[in-house]
Amino acid sequence: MASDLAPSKPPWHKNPAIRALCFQAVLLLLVGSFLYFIFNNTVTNLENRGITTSFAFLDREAGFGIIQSLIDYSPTSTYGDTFIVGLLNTILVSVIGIILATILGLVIGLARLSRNWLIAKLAGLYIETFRNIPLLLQVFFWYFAVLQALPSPRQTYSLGEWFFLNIRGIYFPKPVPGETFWLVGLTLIVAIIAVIFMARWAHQRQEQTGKQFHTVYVSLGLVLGAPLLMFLILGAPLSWELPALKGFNFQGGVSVIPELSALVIALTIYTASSIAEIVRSGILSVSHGQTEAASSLGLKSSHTMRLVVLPQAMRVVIPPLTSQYLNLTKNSSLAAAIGYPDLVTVFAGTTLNQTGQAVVIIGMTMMVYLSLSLFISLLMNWYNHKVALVER
Amino acid sequence: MSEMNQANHLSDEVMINIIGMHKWYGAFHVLKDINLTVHRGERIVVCGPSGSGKSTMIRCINHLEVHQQGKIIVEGTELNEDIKNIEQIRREVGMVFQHFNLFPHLTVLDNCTLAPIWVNKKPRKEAEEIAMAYLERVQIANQAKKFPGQLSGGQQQRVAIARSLCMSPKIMLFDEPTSALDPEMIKEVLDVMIGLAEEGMTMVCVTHEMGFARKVADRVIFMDAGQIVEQNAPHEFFENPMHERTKLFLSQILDH
Amino acid sequence: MSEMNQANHLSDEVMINIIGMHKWYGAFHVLKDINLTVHRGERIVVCGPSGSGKSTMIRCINHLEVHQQGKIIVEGTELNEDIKNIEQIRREVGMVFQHFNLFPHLTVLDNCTLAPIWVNKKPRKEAEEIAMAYLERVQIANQAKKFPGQLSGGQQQRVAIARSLCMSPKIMLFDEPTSALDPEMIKEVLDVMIGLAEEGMTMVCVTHEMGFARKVADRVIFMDAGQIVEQNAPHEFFENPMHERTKLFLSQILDH
Amino acid sequence: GTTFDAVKKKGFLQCGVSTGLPGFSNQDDKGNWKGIDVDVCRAVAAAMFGDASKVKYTPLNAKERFTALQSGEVDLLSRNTTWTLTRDTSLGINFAGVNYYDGQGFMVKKSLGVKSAKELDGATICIQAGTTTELNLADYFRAQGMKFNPLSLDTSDATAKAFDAGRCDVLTSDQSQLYALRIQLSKPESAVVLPEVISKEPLGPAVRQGDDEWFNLVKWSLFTMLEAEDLGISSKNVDQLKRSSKNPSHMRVLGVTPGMGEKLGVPDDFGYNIVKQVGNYAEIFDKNVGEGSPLKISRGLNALWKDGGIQYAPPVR
Amino acid sequence: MAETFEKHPDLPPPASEVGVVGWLRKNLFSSPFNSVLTILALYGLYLTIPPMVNWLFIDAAWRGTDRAVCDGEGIGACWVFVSARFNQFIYGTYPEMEQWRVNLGAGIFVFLLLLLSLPKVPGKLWIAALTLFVYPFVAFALFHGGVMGLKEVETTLWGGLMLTLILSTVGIVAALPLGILLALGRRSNMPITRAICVVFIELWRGVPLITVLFMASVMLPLFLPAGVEFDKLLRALLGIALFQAAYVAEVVRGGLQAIPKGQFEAAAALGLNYGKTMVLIILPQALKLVIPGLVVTFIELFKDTTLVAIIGLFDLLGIVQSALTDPNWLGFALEGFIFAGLLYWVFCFGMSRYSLYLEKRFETGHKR
Ligand SMILES: Nc1ncnc2c1ncn2[C@@H]1O[C@H](COP(=O)(O)OP(=O)(O)OP(=O)(O)O)[C@@H](O)[C@H]1O
Ligand SMILES: Nc1ncnc2c1ncn2[C@@H]1O[C@H](COP(=O)(O)OP(=O)(O)OP(=O)(O)O)[C@@H](O)[C@H]1O
Ligand SMILES: [Mg+2]
Ligand SMILES: [Mg+2]
Repeated sequence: MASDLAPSKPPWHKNPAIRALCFQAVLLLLVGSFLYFIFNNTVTNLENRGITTSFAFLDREAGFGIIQSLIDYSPTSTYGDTFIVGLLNTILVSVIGIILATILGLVIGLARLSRNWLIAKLAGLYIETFRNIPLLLQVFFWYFAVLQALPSPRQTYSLGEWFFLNIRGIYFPKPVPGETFWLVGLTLIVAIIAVIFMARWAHQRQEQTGKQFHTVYVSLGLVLGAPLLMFLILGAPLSWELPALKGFNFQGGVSVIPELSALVIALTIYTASSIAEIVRSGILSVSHGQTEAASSLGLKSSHTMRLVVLPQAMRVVIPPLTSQYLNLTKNSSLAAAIGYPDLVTVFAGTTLNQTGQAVVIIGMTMMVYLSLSLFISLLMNWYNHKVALVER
Repeated sequence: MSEMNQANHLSDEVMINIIGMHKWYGAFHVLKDINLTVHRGERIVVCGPSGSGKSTMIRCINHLEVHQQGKIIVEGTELNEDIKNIEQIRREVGMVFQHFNLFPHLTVLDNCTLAPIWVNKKPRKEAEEIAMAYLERVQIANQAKKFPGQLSGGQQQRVAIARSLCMSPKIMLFDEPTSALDPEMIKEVLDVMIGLAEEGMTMVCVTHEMGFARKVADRVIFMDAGQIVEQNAPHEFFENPMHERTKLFLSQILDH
Repeated sequence: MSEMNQANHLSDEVMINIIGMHKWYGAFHVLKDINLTVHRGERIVVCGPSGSGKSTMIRCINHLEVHQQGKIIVEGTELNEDIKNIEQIRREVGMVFQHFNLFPHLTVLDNCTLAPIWVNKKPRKEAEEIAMAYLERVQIANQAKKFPGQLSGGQQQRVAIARSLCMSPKIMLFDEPTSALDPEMIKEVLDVMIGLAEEGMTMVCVTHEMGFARKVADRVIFMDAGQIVEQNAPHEFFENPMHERTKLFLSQILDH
Repeated sequence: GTTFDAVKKKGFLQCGVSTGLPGFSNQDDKGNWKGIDVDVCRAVAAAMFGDASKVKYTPLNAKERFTALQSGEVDLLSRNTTWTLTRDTSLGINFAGVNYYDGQGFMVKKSLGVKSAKELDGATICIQAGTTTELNLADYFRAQGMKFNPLSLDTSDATAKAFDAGRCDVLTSDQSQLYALRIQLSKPESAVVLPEVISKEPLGPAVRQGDDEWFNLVKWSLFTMLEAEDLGISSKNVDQLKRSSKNPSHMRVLGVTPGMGEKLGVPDDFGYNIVKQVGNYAEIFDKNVGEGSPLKISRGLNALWKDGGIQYAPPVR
Repeated sequence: MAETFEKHPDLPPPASEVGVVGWLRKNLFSSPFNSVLTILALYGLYLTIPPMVNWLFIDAAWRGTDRAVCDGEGIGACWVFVSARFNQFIYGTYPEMEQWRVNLGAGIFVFLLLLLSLPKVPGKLWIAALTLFVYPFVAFALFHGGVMGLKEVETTLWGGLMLTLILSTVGIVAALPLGILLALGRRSNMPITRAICVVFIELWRGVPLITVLFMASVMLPLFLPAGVEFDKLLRALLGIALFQAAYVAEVVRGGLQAIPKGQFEAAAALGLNYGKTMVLIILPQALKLVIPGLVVTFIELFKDTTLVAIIGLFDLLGIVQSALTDPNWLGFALEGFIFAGLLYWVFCFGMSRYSLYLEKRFETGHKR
């Protein structure tokens, strides 16, 4: 094609492409210089005030105690350890909260759709109540309610010599494995592998002969039964460390502090109210015609649910559900209000205060939440892409 | 009532027997004293004005709607609250809906094999072979790997028919199978239905396609206000309607 | 090719001149070497099978689509990336879309006065007077205070035409202005367009209304696969199509 | 210096105080700030502007306080803050003196029957997060070879509430605070303060580093109150002494002899203004935490050097 | 041959279908499982409701001025505590003599909102502009004083419900313009602009509000040149507004995406440039679409403002909490929390109903 037939180029200052480029350059410059301005101020301010900012403090001894830690922690541990402790505690509440909120939300959501008028109304009441009250208030409320309701360690509620419940927490016996206990663990692993193979075999058998197999029951039996058998054969090589009142508190065993309980209760109840709505709209989004078509083919209602309704509802449910999980994780930072030692309380609170390293510590804390949410949104996009309906 | 236009294919075996059946939606009496007997191989077309209860009646036959009085006996089994009976009957009765109701998350083939695998416990391979045979039958085998969303309306309805056929039903119910389709596609679907009729399938079909009724129906049933007003062989029905209501209806239908 | 059926209203002045224009969508070569000259007062109808690039071509004329090679000169101004040129040309060229694209949040009158006020900087009062005049012209002045959503499709399309006319364009482009309309409404709109044609407006119109083409077009252009296959005066075009492709197309179009 | 000039220019002093610690800084029901820490702020304002009311208060919790001072949000931090080497050096702040000598102690419920801190092995202890108390506690238990469960809460009244509810066995804090918190309990009599004092807690006002002029003013405002007590000047007799006292020390403190104020960059009668409007150290102690208050804390270490305490001001001359 | 046809009368349905019995059977006892559920639920209600009603209303102490009326056996909730503190819960420590200013400001705001929400009022655009751009300054002058002979009331004295409302309304109003800009930026086809907006939005949406508030309250001054400083409330507001802007941006983006391409094309064909197209054509439509979504984010913000209690601002929750430390009124936390919860609930529930109503109203919109 002759080059003189190319569309003529306007002078550069009239060319929208170049204008856009200029605009963006200016924008970038503005944002950049704004960031530089902040950076510069921070540096001068820190310098003027004699604060040195570095990560060196992470190796120094922390010198304070933390009430709950999933790793070995004592006041001689480092500030770096306080970060790990806080992070793990955050993950702990989030994971427990997510599991419980999902279960409760599912139950409430299904109850909301129940054909039983009373149950549906009660579920509606639950949702409208807890969704419209600030979470922080609920955290306070539950903490307060939990503290009010529980007796002192000396008047503890107890279930035999095994379980105790009082204002210091819930106490369980802690299993102490004996020498041969590893064999039980091994059996469990073998059983799980066996179940995996069995499931495959059952699937193939169904493909080939159409016979269905009660995989669920058999697997349960295998996973629970085989290790139990092994356990008994070995002569029960497991002892329990029972919690017992020694001095002021119960010692030994596993304990759950009331701060954790209150936070989990509040997060669960609050988030479940949103999850219930998500579940409900997900199920309603599958048209009635789908269920009718399935039942007119003779599918049992459990099969209809599993093969037809759920796969379609999931598509609608998963994205908002994921963002609820994300919200729950972010909301767990309200722990600071009741002294549960999560990342914000321990690291962005006490450690920040003891060291004065505000910039580094707040930066690290924000990065943690940010990476979490980015990770989850990536996951979500991937899932959305995977399940998108194919249309013309 | 005993004159049928192509009565040779009929057997004496009663497939569906509805006796004195009533149904209410809340306080609204939607079906009143329905009595109907369908023999093996019989092809019945149900017509009538909108809201007259046609859909409700045929949906009662596979218990998608619950009736409150009277009996419905399908293949000798009475429909009652026994869930096993109902599942049993639903396996024998195929149903095709106006809006197809295909499962959008499954391919055409999976739509067809779902019930044979999970209800009839067929091995997948066998189920797929059968499904392909029926898809062939409705001339859509080449689309087996596509998703319903990628097909035209007529193609979707044909898949829906194939899906029902895969359960080897003894009776097929159609609820206005062509009324959501564009004109060119109606023919595709009607052709498949005519084919089925010729093979001797017992069919109950709600439709306003009078051409179809004339051509294949053994009996045409006219409903109004929840009652069966008139039933007769097609030529009788179209040429000598007995009731005023029927005449009025036919004049509207045949006019355009 | 030079015989025009009602050539008396034509002037020599060239309004649109497209020279060797090519366009790609990504790697897809959608328009290939388009050459077209439109004189003042000329009425051109563009037809062709779906996907042949008709819409794309006329959308290039007011730069809703960007072409990659060749030149488009409208009223002596070349379309290039200069945003001022383009705004200039868009003021002179009115466009009517298949789906009307009225602004649903503005009344009919506001739809018509928007551009005169904000682009041509007319005082509101003057703009409203002009708008009312054009609404009168398309016989819809009594609906001026309504919102587009309250009008029928045909009325909406007439408002869309009035809206374009309010900018006193020298050229009007129509992209299948009647194909989203119900049959009764098509006539309303075609009548308005015929009226415009009679007043000597330069028009380029993509349409399959062959009656309209026969009646008002000076020239019919047939496109296929991104190329102009044939152009001719209507009677020549319909009676003596030159190319096989044109014949095939006409046989399909005129059949129904 | 920059802070000094800035304060002078805006005409009031921004003072960081505790969000609520009876006797040290708390709001009364009219919303006025009261307390021994508050009076330090007022003394500085009196010295600088001749008007003790030219102060604006920023309530800070323990976690925010240093950042607030560092960032310039407050000009003066007078919030029962312990003077330690680390804080003095690495946080970019300077302590300007000690307005209260304190020490960390323990409070327990009487019903536990505990007599000494040495019996607290395994106890759950309520503590305010981000304080030196938190560090001392860990040190003390380590030194004693005992274990403890620390429940760190955000504010001191949260710790009091948790202690009251029985969430913890022990409440630890500076002794002065223990008394203050005790009166917040639903049954104050049910708790006792144990005899052990496990740390030195010199509490004092702090300023940002880098403005010596400002540092001096705060330091000497505090000293002036001590010196006034030492010299027997109080708000009651200050007018009379100013008029008639021939004691050269009195005359220097009250600005009758000129020159002292000038060295600090404030009017010469700054000492007069402080004593007149705020009082001498004995007065503010008594009014806020001593016998004149519900806390009824004895002077103890906070008595003047002459009376067996360790409060001692360098001479104003 | 057809059988004789007679028209049947409508019969009443069997008793099991209608009436109380029918209703009960259908809604409460339709299957054994449902019956068990119903009975369990009724039993649960029986266990909880009567004691709750007793505690809340019947045995509660309603009248009196000090806690004496609340002490003693068998006395339920102590509402006297709430009524004694009521003024503080609403206005914080705002001087009592000056509270009329707050009432006046709130009154004007409610009046403006009424004008905006009533369908028949003309000149909505102007009222909206007034509310968004003029009213905030008037309100600030009124609340803060120091002008026109009004006594100055520092922001540190503001508190209670008043502060909660200020934080949330200012939060959303300030976030709106920024959110719109961000949304436009994210939809722009300039890659750098888009990237900057995406980063901004995702950054703010990824972190908990509490860390944002913490940053605003203690770290912001560190970012500014020495000597530049501003009010703590203002800093909290800045944090909230930026945080909220990210959420608003996402809602608005949804609205922009819903505008058909034809609208852009029609505007371009008429010769409107980008700015005019946006202001005259696209934004009016998009914003109308997202009003329900905005109300929802507003509710979220309204609930989230409670977090300022953690950074030492005495909003409704903060002031209730601080009242709980009053030695004279120890032990009435439950009443305090219930009262605060009820207030929040009324606001949030009211707004969520309103947003549902809006959604319904716009569904029909201008369509026929
Ligand atoms: N779930 C329901 N609840 C209450 N009334 C219903 C319900 N379903 C249908 N109806 C009513 O029952 C009557 C019969 O409905 P049906 O769908 O059987 O009519 P139809 O003859 O199939 O009409 P159409 O030709 O329009 O499909 C109608 O008046 C309808 O409004
Ligand atoms: N934005 C786009 N990106 C990529 N391809 C496009 C785009 N728009 C149109 N096309 C393709 O360009 C070709 C020409 O499209 P165009 O809309 O111009 O056809 P047309 O002749 O107007 O057809 P119709 O009669 O269906 O309107 C078609 O194959 C179409 O799929
Ligand atoms: Mg029907
Ligand atoms: Mg087109």
